[in-house]
Amino acid sequence: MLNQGKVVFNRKLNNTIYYLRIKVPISFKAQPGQFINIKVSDDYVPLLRRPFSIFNHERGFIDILYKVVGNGTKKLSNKKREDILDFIGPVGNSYVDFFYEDEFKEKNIYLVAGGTGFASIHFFARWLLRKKIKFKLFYGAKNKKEIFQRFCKNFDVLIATDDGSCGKKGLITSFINGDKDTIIFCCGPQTMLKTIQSIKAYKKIASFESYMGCANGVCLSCVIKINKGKEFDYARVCKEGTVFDLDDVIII
Amino acid sequence: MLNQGKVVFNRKLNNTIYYLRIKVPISFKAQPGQFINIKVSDDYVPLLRRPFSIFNHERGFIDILYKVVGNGTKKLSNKKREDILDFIGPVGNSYVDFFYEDEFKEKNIYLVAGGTGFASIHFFARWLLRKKIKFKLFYGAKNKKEIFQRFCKNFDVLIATDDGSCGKKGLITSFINGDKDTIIFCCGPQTMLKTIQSIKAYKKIASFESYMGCANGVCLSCVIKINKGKEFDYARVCKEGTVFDLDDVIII
Amino acid sequence: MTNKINIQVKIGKLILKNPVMTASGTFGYGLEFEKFFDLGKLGAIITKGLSLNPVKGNPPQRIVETPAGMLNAIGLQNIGIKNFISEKLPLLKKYKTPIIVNVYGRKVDEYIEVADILNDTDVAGIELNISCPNVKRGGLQFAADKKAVEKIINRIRKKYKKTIIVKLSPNTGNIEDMAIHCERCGADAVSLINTIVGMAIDIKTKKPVLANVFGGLSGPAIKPIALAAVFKVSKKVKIPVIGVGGIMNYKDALEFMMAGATAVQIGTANFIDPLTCVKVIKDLQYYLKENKIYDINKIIGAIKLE
Amino acid sequence: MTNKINIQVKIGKLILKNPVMTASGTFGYGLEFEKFFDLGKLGAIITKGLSLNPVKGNPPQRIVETPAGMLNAIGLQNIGIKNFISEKLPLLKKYKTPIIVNVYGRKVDEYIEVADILNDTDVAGIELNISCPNVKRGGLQFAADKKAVEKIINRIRKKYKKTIIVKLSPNTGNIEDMAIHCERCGADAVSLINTIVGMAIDIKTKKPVLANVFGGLSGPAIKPIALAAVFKVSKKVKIPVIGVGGIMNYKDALEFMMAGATAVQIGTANFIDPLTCVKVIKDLQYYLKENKIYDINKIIGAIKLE
Ligand SMILES: Cc1cc2nc3c(=O)[nH]c(=O)nc-3n(C[C@H](O)[C@H](O)[C@H](O)COP(=O)(O)OP(=O)(O)OC[C@H]3O[C@@H](n4cnc5c(N)ncnc54)[C@H](O)[C@@H]3O)c2cc1C
Ligand SMILES: Cc1cc2nc3c(=O)[nH]c(=O)nc-3n(C[C@H](O)[C@H](O)[C@H](O)COP(=O)(O)OP(=O)(O)OC[C@H]3O[C@@H](n4cnc5c(N)ncnc54)[C@H](O)[C@@H]3O)c2cc1C
Ligand SMILES: Cc1cc2nc3c(=O)[nH]c(=O)nc-3n(C[C@H](O)[C@H](O)[C@H](O)COP(=O)(O)O)c2cc1C
Ligand SMILES: Cc1cc2nc3c(=O)[nH]c(=O)nc-3n(C[C@H](O)[C@H](O)[C@H](O)COP(=O)(O)O)c2cc1C
Ligand code: FES
Ligand code: FES
Repeated sequence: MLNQGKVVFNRKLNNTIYYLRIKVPISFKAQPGQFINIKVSDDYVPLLRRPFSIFNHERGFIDILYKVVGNGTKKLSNKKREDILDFIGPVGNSYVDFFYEDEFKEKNIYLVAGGTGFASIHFFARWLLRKKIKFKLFYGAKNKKEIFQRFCKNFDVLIATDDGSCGKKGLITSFINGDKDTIIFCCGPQTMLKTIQSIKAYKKIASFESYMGCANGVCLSCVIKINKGKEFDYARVCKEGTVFDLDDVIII
Repeated sequence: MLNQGKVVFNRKLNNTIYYLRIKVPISFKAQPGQFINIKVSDDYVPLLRRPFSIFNHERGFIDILYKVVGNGTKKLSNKKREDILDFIGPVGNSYVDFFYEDEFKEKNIYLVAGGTGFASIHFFARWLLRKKIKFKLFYGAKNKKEIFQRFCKNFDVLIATDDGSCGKKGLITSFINGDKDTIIFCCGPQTMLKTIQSIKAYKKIASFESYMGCANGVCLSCVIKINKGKEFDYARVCKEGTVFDLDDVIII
Repeated sequence: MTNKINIQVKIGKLILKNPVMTASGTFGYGLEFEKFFDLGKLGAIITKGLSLNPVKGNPPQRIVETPAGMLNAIGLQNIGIKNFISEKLPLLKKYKTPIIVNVYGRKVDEYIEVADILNDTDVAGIELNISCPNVKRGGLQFAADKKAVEKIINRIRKKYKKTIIVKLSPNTGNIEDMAIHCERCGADAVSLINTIVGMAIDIKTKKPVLANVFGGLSGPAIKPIALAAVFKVSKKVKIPVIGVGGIMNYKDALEFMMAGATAVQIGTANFIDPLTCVKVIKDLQYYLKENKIYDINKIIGAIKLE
Repeated sequence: MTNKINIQVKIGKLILKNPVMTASGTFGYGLEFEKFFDLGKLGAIITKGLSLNPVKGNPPQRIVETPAGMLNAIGLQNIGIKNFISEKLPLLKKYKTPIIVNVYGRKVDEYIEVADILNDTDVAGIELNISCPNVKRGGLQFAADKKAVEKIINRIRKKYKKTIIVKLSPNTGNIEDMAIHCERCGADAVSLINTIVGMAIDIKTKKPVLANVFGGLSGPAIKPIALAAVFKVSKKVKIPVIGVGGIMNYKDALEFMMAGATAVQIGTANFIDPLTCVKVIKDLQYYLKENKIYDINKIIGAIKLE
């Protein structure tokens, strides 16, 4: 769980998005939807670790795809080849926990990724590919720069951008037509997930993000609201999630 | 006063001591004994700037010689060629303010440097050399590793180390014989300066260090005690100093 | 060599094998850390604050990072004392580490009821949280209410045989006075400090970052404040003081012990490095050995003035 | 465009050309910053704390850095009010910036005497420091003593025609109560917060790092605490609140103004970047322009709850 790995590369893909590979022991195992919690600094600023979905994982390495949005991600972007990264993980459950091969056989499997939500969906897409399970990927972002087609080569993908600079123009969710045989796996901004809640489908499975203190289930900071009849419960994104049945979640 | 300069090099001289050169505008002027106050981090840790004596200065560059003792100096040691350093300076008065060429003509001029106190003494030694004024340099440190003979080539120097691994064995002060014609300029640990207070001399001039908040005369943190008959006054090392008449200072 | 070094300390009747405890709310109910290290190594485990009935807590956003610190407004979400006893306590028993239950009540009676329930268990002690800054409704700031505190401690003391620790905050009133008051009322120890009331605003939305508006500041940022409080209180009371606030490593722990703390609690640091507690224990032993101090009790209050 | 944006604010009778002041003790007597920028750009200059007679202050070590903050125990070293008036004030006059004198007294009478002396000068106001944590001898914690505060404000108010600001601290008592009290007694504004009592120990020597043992914590570390105090006090008083504590840039300043501050003071940041004040003024203007807010007064208390 407590791990250290050497940076293999930390490539800048566009203005703000980086692609980082970490060498890990061969014994390291992770599932799509899981994340790692990285110590980005040896100082007290930033103080807390930063969580990132696993973008890709094969024997001996894990990749993450991240956007520089603040000080923590800026610090991460300064890491160089051979630097040692201290991280906790893999953390959380997996899309795979919600995947029932027999039950899903005759259904249309849709993967929906918004922005950096592409990271965990990408890992899951590779998992499906390896299992030779057919799926369609819906991939949306602000503009062409934030779409990483190079990672979609082997996928049946539909792309949409807010400004139409790549693929269709508009919100990716507006290009999804669901029905009772559709199964959606999604990850992206809360607004996207909220929209998907109203798309018709057999099942909708979503990976959530939230502000995290420990990523270890103890601080109770990362909670989201889960439907419980007239009541609601708080569930920890880092422990009960990050992957939930989307219909169970109350998105505010 | 507020300056920026590019790092030309930041060489590791031994386990803990670095030699840093900063490119500065040709208009930049500084005197031996002055220091600069460097912003070592863009973060809030470390929060305050860190002061360093000017070790050498010629048209277009300044050098410092520093020891890594804590987080701030560690941060500084990570600076690379081409990095931009933000610093305030030159700050403080100078040995030169206490140097009266005519008055000192027939006297023996001794320069005494202890540890990293060598930095400002070195700059002053070069100044004297350029003025063709004769002097003798007493240079003490813990051991051979902390003595930088390469910078003493043109000086008449006596070296002493605590363990005798370079030069004489013992405290450098024990090799100084003062008399009424001796003028001492010194910089080093307070214990060294205190010992020098009891050496006989015509004049003793010392540069002091203290814990600094602003290096701009406003926070009043860097004060040392100055004799004032039966009373004493506090003087700011960053403003009235760093160079004082050693006999005026009350070292505790 | 290490064997000859004593790192046991005493908090009331309670003997701790070392002075390092986990701070309430930062270590869950302990079990989440089983995967990181042997919980038997800890001086004591202090649970998340427990109330009589389960509490849902505040809506998110519940935490935000600040310079060298963090604000939290969890709102004391917890599973309730009975669930703790039935679900968690049995799993904790196998470790030879005293379990101390941090208790939070909305009313005086709730503290007493929870203490009554704990009387029949083998938890080693209770820590009364009278200083949580994060509860809005019914969130009495007991920390400033001497009469309420007296009632709580007196009535619990009557029945409760084990160690009673009262957790204090620097938010309201005079923390020294309150500590003296707790000692008089029969507390076995005081722990300080709880988090300090703070706040952050998102300038883009103009909204408070935390749904609860206010949160409690913890982490290295508050260490100097906590240390001053521990030093001051230690001089005023005879019962042990437990130091907490911004401890990240053994050096911080030493500062607190030199200032007068008999034991320390480690909070926020558990989020950043889950091994902090065990590292501090190991490093304290190493420090003692290096400095030829054969009993950690010699460090307590060892600060030299003048 | 910029011309159309109003950044004037009012503190009592005093009109400030912008809401950015220098915090006492971090800007000397102003003149040291002449080499960095035109002092005429500042909303106001608040001097180092001045007392009736010169004060030597505490022995060194007087400061120490802490995580994202610093402790200081200068002990109010100052040249005395008379020397200030004869030596410094004349040199400050040429700037069109109001000079506010921060006043510290060991006794109630000292505050009044200093105020009397200032009555005959053209300083724009006085800021009464009743909350300095760094004075040992005679260091009355006026901040907790409502009667003393009443005396000071009442007696000064009688004679003194210009703006009276009272500087409060979160160290003792309830800062909201004290702010309400100051308002009632006739203060034109309150400024908060002063530094928070803290301490550091050198574990090698076992001695307190500061010769004075305690110091006042300032810098980014305390920002969340200061912000919460400003927000709470702003809701309780009608007089302007001046926000201070850990402001490093215009974003921090905006948080304080949204929380309810009419103006801000910048302290520790002056040590790190002497241009902080002018940068904040410029950036605030830029922010207003970008967001099409044509009057900075619209930001004051603009926090959105719920
Ligand atoms: C389970 C999980 C998986 C994630 N996976 C990825 C990923 O694969 N790629 C990626 O680029 N990002 C991912 N994120 C988001 C990433 O963790 C944040 O962007 C990062 O922590 C911001 O750190 P910072 O210091 O740069 O920003 P800060 O300065 O801390 O904050 C800057 C902005 O980011 C927001 N922010 C801070 N923390 C989070 C957070 N945990 N979630 C969302 N927004 C946040 C803040 O509210 C603020 O507006 C993930 C988050 C979670 C919880
Ligand atoms: C005018 C002046 C000139 C200086 N010139 C040089 C120089 O040429 N070369 C050099 O190596 N060092 C010099 N120093 C000392 C240097 O500034 C400190 O070593 C440095 O600030 C320590 O920063 P840090 O963050 O690494 O250590 P910190 O973690 O801040 O402290 C580590 C240790 O260093 C001590 N320390 C911190 N600040 C100072 C200080 N200002 N003076 C002395 N000790 C301090 C602390 O008390 C502590 O024990 C000078 C100091 C002054 C005041
Ligand atoms: C997320 C979080 C939750 C907390 N919950 C509790 C609690 O339930 N009861 C309590 O007494 N203190 C609680 N605290 C306070 C801590 O126990 C501790 O007093 C404080 O965080 C200061 O220590 P630190 O700086 O080491 O974190 C909590 C702190 C944090 C950060
Ligand atoms: C070195 C130093 C000296 C100070 N001296 C005074 C003073 O004389 N009078 C006063 O009212 N406040 C004094 N203060 C407090 C500041 O004015 C301010 O309230 C506090 O530092 C918080 O603001 P900051 O975090 O921006 O520094 C001093 C602060 C520092 C750091
Ligand atoms: S991040 Fe701490 S419980 Fe999820
Ligand atoms: S360092 Fe601030 S006055 Fe010298």
